[in-house]
This record gives sequence, structure tokens and C-alpha cells, in this order.
Amino acid sequence: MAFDSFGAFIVMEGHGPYVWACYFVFFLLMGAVMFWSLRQRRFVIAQQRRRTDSTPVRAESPAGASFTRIEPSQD
Amino acid sequence: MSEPLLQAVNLECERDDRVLFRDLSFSILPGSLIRVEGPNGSGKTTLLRILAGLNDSYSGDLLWRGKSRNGYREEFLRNMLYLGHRPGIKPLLTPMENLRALMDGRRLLPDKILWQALEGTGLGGFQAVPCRNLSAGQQRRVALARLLIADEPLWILDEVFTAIDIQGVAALERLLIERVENGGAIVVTTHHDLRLPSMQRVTLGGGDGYGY
Amino acid sequence: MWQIFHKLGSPKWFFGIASTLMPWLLWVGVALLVAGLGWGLAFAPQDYLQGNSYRIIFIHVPSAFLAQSVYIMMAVAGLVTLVWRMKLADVFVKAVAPVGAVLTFLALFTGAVWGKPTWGTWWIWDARLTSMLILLFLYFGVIALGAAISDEKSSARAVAVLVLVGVVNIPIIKYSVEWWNTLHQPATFKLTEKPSMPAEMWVPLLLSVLGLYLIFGWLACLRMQTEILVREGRTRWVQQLVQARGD
Amino acid sequence: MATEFTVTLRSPEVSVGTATAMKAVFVRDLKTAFRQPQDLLNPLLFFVMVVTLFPLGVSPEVSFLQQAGSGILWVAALLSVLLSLDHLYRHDFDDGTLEQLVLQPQPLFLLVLAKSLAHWVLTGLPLVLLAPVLGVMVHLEGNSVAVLCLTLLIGTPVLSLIGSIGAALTLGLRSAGVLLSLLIIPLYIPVLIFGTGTVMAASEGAPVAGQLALMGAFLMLALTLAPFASAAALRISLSNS
Repeated sequence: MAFDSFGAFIVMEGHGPYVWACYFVFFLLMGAVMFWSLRQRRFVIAQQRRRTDSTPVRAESPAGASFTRIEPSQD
Repeated sequence: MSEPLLQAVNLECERDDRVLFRDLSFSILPGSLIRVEGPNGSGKTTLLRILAGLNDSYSGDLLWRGKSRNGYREEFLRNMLYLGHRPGIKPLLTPMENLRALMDGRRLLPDKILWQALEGTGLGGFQAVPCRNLSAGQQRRVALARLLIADEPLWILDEVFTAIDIQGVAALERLLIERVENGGAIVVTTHHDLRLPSMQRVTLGGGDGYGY
Repeated sequence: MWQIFHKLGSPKWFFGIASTLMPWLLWVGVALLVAGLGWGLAFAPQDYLQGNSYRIIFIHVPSAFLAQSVYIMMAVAGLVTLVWRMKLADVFVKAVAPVGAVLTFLALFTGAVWGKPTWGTWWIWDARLTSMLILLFLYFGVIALGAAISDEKSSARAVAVLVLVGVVNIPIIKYSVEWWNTLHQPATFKLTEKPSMPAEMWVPLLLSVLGLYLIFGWLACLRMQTEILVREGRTRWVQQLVQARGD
Repeated sequence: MATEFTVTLRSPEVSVGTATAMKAVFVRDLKTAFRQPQDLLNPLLFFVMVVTLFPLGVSPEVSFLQQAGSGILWVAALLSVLLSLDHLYRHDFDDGTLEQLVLQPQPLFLLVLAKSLAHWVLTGLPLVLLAPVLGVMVHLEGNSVAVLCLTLLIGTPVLSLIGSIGAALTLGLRSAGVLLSLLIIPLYIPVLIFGTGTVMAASEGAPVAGQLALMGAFLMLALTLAPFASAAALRISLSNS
């Protein structure tokens, strides 16, 4: 141990705030990326499952265009 | 049988999770015209761009005179003429300058010939007017003037008849027929009802649309 | 040989391998990182010049080191995308670029915080920090271009070209930034340039570099799996796999 | 189909040589640009205006301007080149000329090189010619002005060549302009550093031949590598459209 006490370890002769801030941000960001990546995969799996459960309705042939005018009724 | 110029073997193209076509095989023979048909969005333009070498997101093979096209790219490009939706005409230049610029990369011809070609597409008298002052149909005619002087054996033409008037269409049809009779190979897409003798069809959008 | 290569490119094969590798990568990585950082924080001796603030080195150097090597890995993957059209290479680039950006940001942040007790200011236009900032810009460019092109194949190839252009530029950028630095502030105190580091310092540093590498490997596998699931959603094996998962 | 046709292929001799094709591309770009001279003036005006902002926005003091002058001019030149890059392929893309360019039988990277050179002649070269005037306005001394022009002369082609890669990559995308800047600015940094650094060294009376040679090396590197990347990027962008 390079420090005499736990208190000295935290303070680090006045450099504590800088060192601990760096370690905090490092773990925060790495943790966030890891957590986010895990959640994203779970989300994608759930999404894919929903997609396979409900097989999309497929149109047998493209709907023919009639170009009939549509008159919006006013009543 | 003549030797095919370009052969498509098991072409498949997928766009945005949608299969446009799959297992598409055909040969483009000299002295033949192929019309690519299909409803809007069926991939006609995409197929033509793939054949021309503009789009390479396909699987399958394209053979140029029996050999892989990608290995003979330069020879292929030298012998192929492509006209797309966008005619390749600069609005700021005159028809003459445009035609000159388009031909300068392929075949050096005297001004007189280019002038005649523009006359032949009905642009006589407009040769020196900036293209932005011309109508859409006239601008397309500038691009079509290339067909009067092109000696490439393979033509790939996307929607050639767009914005062309009735007389123009008839004349253009005659040009294509004559070209085919002289041994040229042509691939076209058009919604215009083309009646040519010996025309082959490639139909896209035959049911197998969405790939789910 | 060719077949092995082809197999390596198969997303399905990769998915399986990744699944078996991932727990190892994660836990060994975390263990190494914790050991390295703990050692560095509490047991490594003080630096005679910088005092305790130098302990930031144990996260600054691994982040900076990894940030650069991730870009180089991306460039290798980009080359594979362009030459062999291997799908998996692009999956790697897309999955890893944000992680690389985060690591670059961490290197910048820790460097800046380190600068405060060392130079008395939060930011100094030091050669190392400046090249890191430019590297961050390069990462942003890659991410932005990848997001802007909707077509998967075009996006893959465009990003590959950009990454390769970037990797050709990295040494030039580094060299010119160093030259510029000597021009403007001659003989400044360099953060991480030590004549000789005692073993009690470099061993924990090495441990944390290795640990972060393994954790990056885990992240890369995880994110690539996600990307594969999205892209290959229509294939049978993905559908079966999705059904089989209990969660 | 009984008729037998023998195809007469076009031999390489009939076709147009690469030099001729490059010249045609170059000439067409110049011709098109001179039909709309206003578009040529815009980057120049932008250049002058950005330079004007510094004395107004920071300080008109001679000592400040003398020190910062080369940097100001270089940054302004860089930004105006960046601004003009969006047009490099966009018009060609919209009117279909680009498709025809890609389908020409000559090597695409050489045609792209011709286009990049035309872009330099239309934007970079006027900037170099205008620089002495602005150099005097920011109180650069005689020798520094000459060195500044020399660095711009060597540096602006590099900007056009590298910029062409970005323009080709962002072709046909929404908000291509901003994205283009985002991709390209980091790649411009070495040229900027050496451009301004050389002028500063010259103003201090140090020899600059070595740095100019290094900038020349950048130019050579850009000339040999950038057209390949641009050509690849163009193919990709066209494939997507």
C-alpha cells in the first residue's frame, strides 16, 4: 500500500478529486456503453420475436391502380 | 446462333429488404432487342443499371462475351452505350457542346457529323441554343442524337421514349429496328407499346415480391 | 484456406463462436482491469514529479491506446469489406465505431483532468491531446456517414473508403500536430513520457491495457451480435434462435 | 432466329485516349463554370468576407494581424474551398453526366483527377491570386506574402483533391453539405498546420525550403492516392442511387 491510511488514499495529497473524477467517469461511461449494448440486444431479440410471431400479411399481387377520383362528402 | 454479347446468370437483387428479382438469367444476342417489362417499382431501372455496370449490389454473374464482365471492364465499357433517366445533358451548354462532351470520351467525330446528328433528331436550328432554354423533350433529343452516330454493339436504353412526341417515337422505333437488323443488340425499358419483330421480353415483378 | 476464410465471414458461425467466447472475455477482462486499476491506485509508488495525479495514467493510457487501435482495426475491416465484400467486416465497423468514439472521449477527458494538477489548466494544446481530439472527429465522421446512407451495402463500402482514407491520414496528422506543437510551445512537460518506468508502475498499466482490450472484445462481440440479429432477421437461423431464447 | 451476326467490337485504337478524355472533362467543367460566372465569384467573396471578420471581430491592431494573418487567410481559404466542394459532383449527378463519366472506357480515377484539377483552377487558383491583396490588408510583410502565396499554391490543390473524396462519398445524401464538412475538416488539418507554420517560420526569418518540400510531398501523396478513393466513392454513391 502506497498510502498510510484510507483517508490518505482518498485525498491523495490533494490530487484525489482529479484522480477519482477520472475513474468515476471512466467506469460510468464504460458501464453505460456495456449496459446500453446489452439492452439493445435484448430489445432487438424481443422485436424479432414479435416479428416472427405475427407473420406479415403478404399481398399476392400488387394492388391494381384504378386512379378513380375520391369525392369527400360534405355532410 | 450468334455468340451472346452479354449474359446474365442467376441475377439476384435485393433492395431495402425486398427482393426485386432472383434467378434471372438471359442472354443478349447481337441482332436482338430485349424489352424489360414490369410495373412501377419492379426494378426495371435497377436491372438496366446493373447490366450497364453502374450498380453492383447484385449477386450472380454477368458475362461479357462468355467471360466475367468485371475482368473486362474497359472492353465492355468501350462497346456499350447507356442512356438513363437522366440524359447527361448540361443545361448551361448548347446541344452541340453537350454532344461533343459526351462523344469526346468515346469517339472523336468532326463537328459536321455531330451537327447532322442533332439535325436528325429534329434539333436543326437549335444547335447553338443553351439547353436550359429547350423543352424536356428537346433535351432528351440531344441525348438521343448519340444513337445516330454510336457504333457500340450494345445499347442499354432506359425509358427512351419519355417526353418524345408521336412522330419522334415512330422515327425512334424505326431507328431501333434498323439497328437490330444490322446486328446491334438493344435492351430497353419502356411503357410505350413497342411492336418490333424479333423482340424478347424479360418480365419483372412476377409475384415473388416481398421476401419475408 | 479459402473455405476457412469464407466460414469466418458467415454471420451464423460468428454468432455461435461469439456466444462461447463472450463470458471469458468479459470476466477475465474485468478481473484484469480491476486488478490493474486497484494495484495502480493503491499500491503503485508515487511519481516523484507529478505526485499522485499520475495515477490517471492507468485509465488514460489504456483508453488512448485502445482508441487508436480500434480505428486501425476498423481500417483493416474496411479493407476486407472493399476487397472481399465480407459482410462481417462491415458489421464490425458499424458495431465498434461508437465504442471507439467513447474510448477516445475518455482519453481526452482523463487527459484534460490530468492536465489541471500538472499544468494548472484544464486544457492545453498538447500534441497528444490534440491528435486525440482529431481522432474523435474522425470517429464522428465515420458514425455520421454510416448513419446517413440507408442502403446497407453502399453504407458499408462508403464507410470503408472513409476509414481507409482516415487511416492513411492518421500518421500525417500525428506528425504535423507534433511539429506544430514544437513550433508553438517548445519543451513542455509531456504527460506520459517517462524515461524509464519502474515495474511497479508498468505492470499494473499492462494489466489494465489487457483488461480493457478483453472488455472491448466482449463489447465488440455483443454489439456485432445485435447488428447481425437486425440484419439477418429474415433468415431461418435467426428466427429459430430468437424463439429459443427464454428471456 | 436464323440470322447469324458477327459482332465487330470497337478496338482500343478506335476509342479515345485517356489524355484526350481527361482534357474533354476538364474543358467541359471550365466551360460550364464560365457560363455562370457568379458561381465562381461566390467562394472568392466568401474568402474576402471571412478575412474581414477577424479585424472587426477580434482586433485591428497591426501586431495581432501580423501574427494571426497567415492563419486567418489559410482558414478562410480552407472554408471557401469546403463551401465550393458540394457543387463538384452534385450538378453532374443531377443531370446524369456523372453516370456517363463513370461509364467512359478510360480509367475513372484519371477522369476524376481531371475534374479535381478543374475544381482547383476554378476555386483554389483564384484564391491564390487574391491572397496577396488580403495579405497586405492583414499587414503581412513582403517576404511572408510571397511564402503565403506559395503555400496556398501548393496547398489548395491538396484541398481540392481530398475534398473530392468527401464530395463523392456524400453524393446524393440529405444534408450532404454539413456532413461533407464533418468528414473533410479533420483531413485538412495537416495542410493547414504546415501552411500557416511555414508562413510563420518565414516571418521569423527561418528557412522554409524544407517545409515547402514537405507540403510538396503532401501534394504528391494527394495526387496519387486521392483520385483512387474518389473514384471508388463515386462508384459506391452511384450504385446507391
